[in-house]
Amino acid sequence: MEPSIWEISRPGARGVRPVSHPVGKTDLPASLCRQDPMGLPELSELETVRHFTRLSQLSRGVDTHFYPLGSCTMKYNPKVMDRVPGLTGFQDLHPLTDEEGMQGYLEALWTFSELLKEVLGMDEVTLAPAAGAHGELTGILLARKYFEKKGERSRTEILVPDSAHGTNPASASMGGFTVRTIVSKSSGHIDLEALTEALSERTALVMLTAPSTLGLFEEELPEVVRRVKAAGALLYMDGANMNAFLGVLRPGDLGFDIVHINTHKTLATPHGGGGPGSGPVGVRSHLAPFLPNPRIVRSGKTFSVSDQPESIGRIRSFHGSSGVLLRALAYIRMLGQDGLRRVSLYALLNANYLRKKLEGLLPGTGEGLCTHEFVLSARSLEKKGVRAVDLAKGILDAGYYAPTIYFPLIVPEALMIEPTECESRTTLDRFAEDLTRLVRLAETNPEKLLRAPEKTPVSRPDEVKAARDPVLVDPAAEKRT
Amino acid sequence: MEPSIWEISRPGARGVRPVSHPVGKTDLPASLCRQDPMGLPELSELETVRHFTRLSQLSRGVDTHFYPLGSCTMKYNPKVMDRVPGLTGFQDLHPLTDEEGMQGYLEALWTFSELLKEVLGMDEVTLAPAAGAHGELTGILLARKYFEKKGERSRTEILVPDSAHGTNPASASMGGFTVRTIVSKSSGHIDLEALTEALSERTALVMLTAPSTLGLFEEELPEVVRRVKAAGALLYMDGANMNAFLGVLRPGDLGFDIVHINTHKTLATPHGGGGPGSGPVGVRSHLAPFLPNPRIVRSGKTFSVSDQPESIGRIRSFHGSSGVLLRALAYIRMLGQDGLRRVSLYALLNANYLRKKLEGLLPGTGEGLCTHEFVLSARSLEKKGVRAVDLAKGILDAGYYAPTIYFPLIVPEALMIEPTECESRTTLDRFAEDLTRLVRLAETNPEKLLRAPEKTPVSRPDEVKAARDPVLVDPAAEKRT
Amino acid sequence: MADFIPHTPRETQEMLGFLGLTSLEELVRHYPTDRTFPSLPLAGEGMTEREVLAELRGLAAKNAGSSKVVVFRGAGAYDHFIPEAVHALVGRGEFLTSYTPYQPEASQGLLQAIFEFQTAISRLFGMDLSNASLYDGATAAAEACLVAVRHTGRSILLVSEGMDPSVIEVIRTYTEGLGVRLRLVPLTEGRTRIETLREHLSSEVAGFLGAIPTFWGTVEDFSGFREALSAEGALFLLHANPHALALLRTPGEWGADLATGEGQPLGISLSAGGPYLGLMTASRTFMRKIPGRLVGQTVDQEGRRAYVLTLQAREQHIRREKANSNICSNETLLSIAATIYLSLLGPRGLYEAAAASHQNAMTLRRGLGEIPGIRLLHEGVPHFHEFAVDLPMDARTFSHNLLERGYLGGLPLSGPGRGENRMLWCATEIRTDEEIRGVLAAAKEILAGGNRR
Amino acid sequence: MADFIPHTPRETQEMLGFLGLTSLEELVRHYPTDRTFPSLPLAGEGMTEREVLAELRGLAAKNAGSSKVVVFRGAGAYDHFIPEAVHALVGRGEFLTSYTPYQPEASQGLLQAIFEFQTAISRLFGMDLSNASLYDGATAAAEACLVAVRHTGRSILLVSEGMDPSVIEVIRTYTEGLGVRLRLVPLTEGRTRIETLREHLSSEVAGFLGAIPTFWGTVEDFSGFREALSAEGALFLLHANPHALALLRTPGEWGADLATGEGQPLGISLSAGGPYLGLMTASRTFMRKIPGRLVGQTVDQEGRRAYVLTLQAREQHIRREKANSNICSNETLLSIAATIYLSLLGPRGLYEAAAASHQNAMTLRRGLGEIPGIRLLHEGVPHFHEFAVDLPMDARTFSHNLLERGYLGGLPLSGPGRGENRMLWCATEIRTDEEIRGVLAAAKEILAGGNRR
Repeated sequence: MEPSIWEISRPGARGVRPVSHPVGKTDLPASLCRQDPMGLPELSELETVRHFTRLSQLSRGVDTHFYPLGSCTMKYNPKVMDRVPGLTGFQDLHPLTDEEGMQGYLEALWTFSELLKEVLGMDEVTLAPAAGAHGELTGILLARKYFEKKGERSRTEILVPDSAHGTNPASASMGGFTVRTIVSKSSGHIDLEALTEALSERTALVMLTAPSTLGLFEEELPEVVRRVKAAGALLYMDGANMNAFLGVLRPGDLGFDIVHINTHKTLATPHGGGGPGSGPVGVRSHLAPFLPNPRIVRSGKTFSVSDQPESIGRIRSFHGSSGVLLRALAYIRMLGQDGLRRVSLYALLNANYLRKKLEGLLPGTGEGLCTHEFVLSARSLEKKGVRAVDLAKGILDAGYYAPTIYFPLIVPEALMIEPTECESRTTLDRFAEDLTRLVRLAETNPEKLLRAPEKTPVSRPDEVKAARDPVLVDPAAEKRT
Repeated sequence: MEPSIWEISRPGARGVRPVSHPVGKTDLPASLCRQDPMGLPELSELETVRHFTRLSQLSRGVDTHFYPLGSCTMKYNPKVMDRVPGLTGFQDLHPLTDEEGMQGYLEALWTFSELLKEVLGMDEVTLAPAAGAHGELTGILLARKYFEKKGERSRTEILVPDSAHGTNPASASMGGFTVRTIVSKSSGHIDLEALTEALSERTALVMLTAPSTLGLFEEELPEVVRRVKAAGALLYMDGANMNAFLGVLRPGDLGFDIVHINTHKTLATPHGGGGPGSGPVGVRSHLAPFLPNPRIVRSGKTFSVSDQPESIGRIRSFHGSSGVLLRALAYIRMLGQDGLRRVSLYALLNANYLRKKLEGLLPGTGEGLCTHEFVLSARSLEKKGVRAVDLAKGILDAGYYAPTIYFPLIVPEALMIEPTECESRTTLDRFAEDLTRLVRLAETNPEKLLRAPEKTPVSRPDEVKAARDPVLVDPAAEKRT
Repeated sequence: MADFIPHTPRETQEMLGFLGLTSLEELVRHYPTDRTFPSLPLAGEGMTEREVLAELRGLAAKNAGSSKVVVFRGAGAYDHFIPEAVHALVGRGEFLTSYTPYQPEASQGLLQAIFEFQTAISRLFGMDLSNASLYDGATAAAEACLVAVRHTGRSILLVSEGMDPSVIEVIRTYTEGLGVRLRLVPLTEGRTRIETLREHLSSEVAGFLGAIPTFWGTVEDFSGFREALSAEGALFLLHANPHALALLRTPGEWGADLATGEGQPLGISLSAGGPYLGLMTASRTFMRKIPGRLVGQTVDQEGRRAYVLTLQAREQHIRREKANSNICSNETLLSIAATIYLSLLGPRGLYEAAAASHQNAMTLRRGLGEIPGIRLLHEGVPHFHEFAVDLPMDARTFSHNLLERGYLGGLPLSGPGRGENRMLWCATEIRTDEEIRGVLAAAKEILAGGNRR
Repeated sequence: MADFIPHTPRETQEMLGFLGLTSLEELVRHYPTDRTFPSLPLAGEGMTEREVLAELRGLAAKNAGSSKVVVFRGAGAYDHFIPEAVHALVGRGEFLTSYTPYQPEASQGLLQAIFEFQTAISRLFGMDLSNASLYDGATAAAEACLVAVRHTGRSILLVSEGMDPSVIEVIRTYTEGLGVRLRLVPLTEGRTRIETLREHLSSEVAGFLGAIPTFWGTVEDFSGFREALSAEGALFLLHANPHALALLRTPGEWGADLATGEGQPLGISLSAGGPYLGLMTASRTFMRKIPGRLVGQTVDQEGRRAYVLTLQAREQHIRREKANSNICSNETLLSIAATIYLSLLGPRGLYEAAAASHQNAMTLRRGLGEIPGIRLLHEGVPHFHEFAVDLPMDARTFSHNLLERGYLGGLPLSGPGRGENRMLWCATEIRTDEEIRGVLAAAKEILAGGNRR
């Protein structure tokens, strides 16, 4: 293992110098000045570079391993996209530059939202949200504002299927709504009866993930839409699974009022170990006046930034995560209409191919074709004492990242597998062979799986200890106070 | 192990497309066209990225490990320097651009040679040589031309000490000279008597490495210089070891006529797994007319490129390896005069410190202080069946790159250790402990060392098989013809 | 001309055949719509990577970035020096293309880097702990306010008028639907008087949020705030510029319960406003109440040190509507960038950068104060690296004229209580004496001259 | 303000103390000179990285690089498309900061990458094997000539007049001291007649070196050359543009003994002329005679596949003055770049790039041929992507006028046999129809107009 950076730290050592001249004491009064030591590590530039280079090598990414993490769409992040945010004029642009000094940037973002409007079939788009969940919160605040303006303040409930991402109910709750959970049918599809029963004049919003987290597109979606609208509620689409329909269908055409997408999933921007993401939101025109401030507006050939009076307000300090959004713009431009369609069609091809390859191995959900991902249940292995997590650890040893496990919650011992369009058949074939071997191993030599992973830098960490006696700050840094 | 790229190749697969439009057949006559398949691998961009990312992880560099490879000066390559060759206006500049379109580039290179002249104490500098050995060849051709012009064509011999880098005699030979080897004294210093005896009216050049490859500065250098000059010969300094005197002394002040340096050693440009390097050559004024073409010349504020009539001619297609040279310029600029001096002083401090830490462990060469590197002999371990190579493999397992072994040739079972100024005392202390432990291991459990390395992706490759039945081309590629 | 799909035509056919299909389109036949394959305003086949880079390079070149103009503007985004090693290291594919480390064994490096981020930030803020990042400073402040509301069960939030207005706006957006009432606590001469705070306090107050430094660059004296708030059972929240904390008394030293900040000054590019980095630190009391990821140190089966995501019971994927927040993706890559930045600069480097920023700003302030017609605000109050002035002309016009001369001057402010002529200036450590002299000369020229368009 | 030295003052003192010294300067007291610590024309403390980047950015901005001007110039350096993934991958620290893989166990990735380079290049050239790179195309050609001289023990080298003149110059520099006589074999209408070759052949001839394509862009027909040379015991050497080999008959197909080339077109930036990449391939006969590193595949102690530097008995560090060459550092990083480039493009991409280059060049050539006063050379002879014309005015002046209009036009040629008005044009796959129309319009305007300064 790599020592912590405080363990490498040598008091008095220096790395990069930020200024070329000696800096003396300031004239600030001592009572307002820091007295505690800063507690930062002290290293040479080489020591820092070596440390973080080694840390990077201790992590798997799409660039090193097949990464079938369901629901996260771990597709290839084209290297050319990494160049975009670093371009001079983007990277070094102050967000509060006078409008005349940021016309190129505003044009780029405006162009991207115009494209997204078309791709989503929506009337307006905001690029402000910093992640998918942030987009959800934005959508929910839009719904609140909409009903407020409409004088329907009694709409205080949001309906969320039990198969939804945890962010959906959490966002609804943050938006001040009461969450009602709709239990899914055993097929994983939405229970139309349960939905109808739950819908009322208190319903503000119904949040659907389409296709669902089970890798299924609601067959009865048109009917769902009809009933939600009939109840006077708005319909929200969690577009996290947009890789299943990019260029193929448009949420707006299906009747959704609000949709968010995740550029770090569908539009190939890097996941960065857990962010930065970005979660643009598209809305139909009745919700457009409420979009977050500031808005980018075009007038002739000039672009400007302005606040709209009916807006829900700011949801972050500045316009948006341009370092992410510009990458996504580049992606759409490179793909073109045909390329966008191919993304989804091949994502579906890969998922269905892999699913069929694994047929009979572990029970899955749904009949017929799946979308861009699918869910298997490892429950049958429990009799051998093997759980989904054990299978996941075996998959690590086989030379992959692991699928998502224990999600969706409605499938016991779930393994959620999403190969994305970027993986070759060779990789899928090999993965299917390895997973088959591991399931057999669970039956013949479960002990081996319970010991897995054995080929990683560490074996299974003691998570109970971590939660019971949390160490959230490096003890080596504490010592240096 | 990572499969070969031909093993991953899938016929018909495509990565990046170079043009956006379909490209048809050309109108070139079939008799002039390629008939053989190209035999290149066929992969997606992701497959290529994953393959080479993994290959990179299977290699150690300064960025990941202490790399005490003697004679190679594996110092830290500051990340800022990597930005320089990629700057727009340098990276995309055609080498045959009209002079008016490359003034900034010419100014940068001219500035760098002016600085190098001062640092070397020489009258002129050429930046053309692509590596140290190329610089040597250049220097030797300069000497040839010099004596030709002087009418001393009978000077056909070059004297080279037996402690020299192999490139010295090889370069002399490539330049059409006869090489005479000067045997060193047992102390490793040059044998003044042997030198004097070898000097004659046939001697064109005496090539010295200063400090020598044993990490020693010739005590009698002034006398060596006097005798070489008295014999009418020129004196060449192999500046590979310039990290021992950067900013501290100047070869020109010592009386050398020609000197080459290695920017990838002394001036911190990356070694790149074996290049690109660069080997600028400095000369005194009597040799200046013969420097390689083209030359960069300043006239007022304008820079131009021109050929000189007495030049030895071109030694490469274009001016020089600007991608390397501009990095080195940045390095000198960042260090300043004091920083340059510190480089050598700390390189010496580190080498002497580590040498003293290891005192008594294995016999070394020389008395008193060493320069920036030192040589140990593992001969004493032979009785246990352990050789220098075995110790080197043990060092790999201990988490380092290995020192240079079996060089210089005059030290049996040599281990040549060069820590550079960039490593911390902590690293040196740990390395000394590990080496001490390994030498003890050689005495107590030599078998363990003979099995080393055990922690690397492969164990010792069968080098005899490799040389006896050479496989220089991937058999998987042959199959695809 | 790129889709990053690896399949050969033959593989596609064979895979379709394996599925009993003959075309890719059949894969979406079951989609519940007949409006598939909409026509989009995009070329059928897209651009090559070269073409798209050329287009974006063209757009980028139209902007007045800091390589083109000298930046004297801050107001939440700061033009600091960023070592090249930061970019080189965070750009490594393993960091860039991984996701939230759900499988700790395959993500130890990432987890350790986040753990080091938590450590560095908590130490810098002088607080017990830090989470693994939020979206940006403003959302971090808003989330901290939500913690205070939840923790106290109270509904009034006091926010200093010295808080960046965009942060206040975000807090308002985040809290409006929750029945939270926001009350601004006014400044007197750029600082909050403790008497003013006391006047606003009541048993309904969840907490008070102050700024280090204020939007106006002034440095407040929070002596007695902790005690006054505790006496009423309210939380003490501070929102700090992490760069400033190299110089200024920390949230921990002031006795804050929670402290947030915008991490952009710590090695993150200006990037027109994002992605930035939300910092949240807390005293140990709030360990299980704060939102966002937390990485903890533990041991593996062999007793070796190991890192994991921990205390996940707070999070949305476990607690759903009862979670502390909805946050999932955060800003991990930027948190690694900040950690690398802090490691490269170290305590001395960060001090030098902060102190030089302060000194440059004070030099600029003195210079502006000497220009006839310009009036300095908050005289006699200590500032960090920003300060406000009143101009004798419209601030936007003044800014426009500066931009034409190659300077992104102070931020023109307008709106209630600000007038039309107010301007908020900033100088960081990378501004040179020559640049300061330059912008002062330009300012004089504009005020003297005829080009006030 | 940077020296990349990690020592703290205390560590320095302790280390000096351990050595029994009191100052760093004592470490060089034994140096054989009293002229230590010379004064240099440099500031004592240097620049920060920000300052040095700013200085170099300023110099870079003064140049007319291909992002500023449209390049129609080749003559040994070609403006091809380079996928960004090439830069991203070769820039990884493990590749960048390693050295020649003397310890194979710790350098398997590097060794495998070089082995794959050898494979790709030998296949592209249609030859049995390739070495692991030389400095550039010209030095590679010179080294091949030395192999021929050593192998045959003869002293006359025939070099086609169609060879790039800078390559001829380098061969001359390399061989002059060795008593080798260089004879140029003239072209007839842009091609070497086999009769002309025969006239130059004798039993003293070590070999003939031809070009694919010639400096003039013409594609030669080498039918019968192999036989004619073999009959005299001379070697057949070819120097090829590797990009052209996607279209053109290969050295292997022509029966060459050794073939060299400049690897720059394979994903290496123009970079004002270097570092570039010397390619050398050979038939198996010459395996132990060629210079440079060779990586071989073998097995480790457990029988796993492994790679090593092999056949080192040819090299300077073993054979010293009897080595095949003095080469030590070569161009490994660039050879990896070329391998990545070839992997990313694959056979179809490389074909498309080469064919589109050819087609663009022919479009340009037709267009120039239609401009009154411009005369095309080598009519009726096949060209790759370069061609020569005679202008009705001084070529340098013409070029200057094009540059002012944003075009780096053809290379002005002068010197014996070339006149002052000759120009060598090139177009690569990245030139668009619009750019070609643009340069043609500019050319017409210049020839028509008054600005012939």
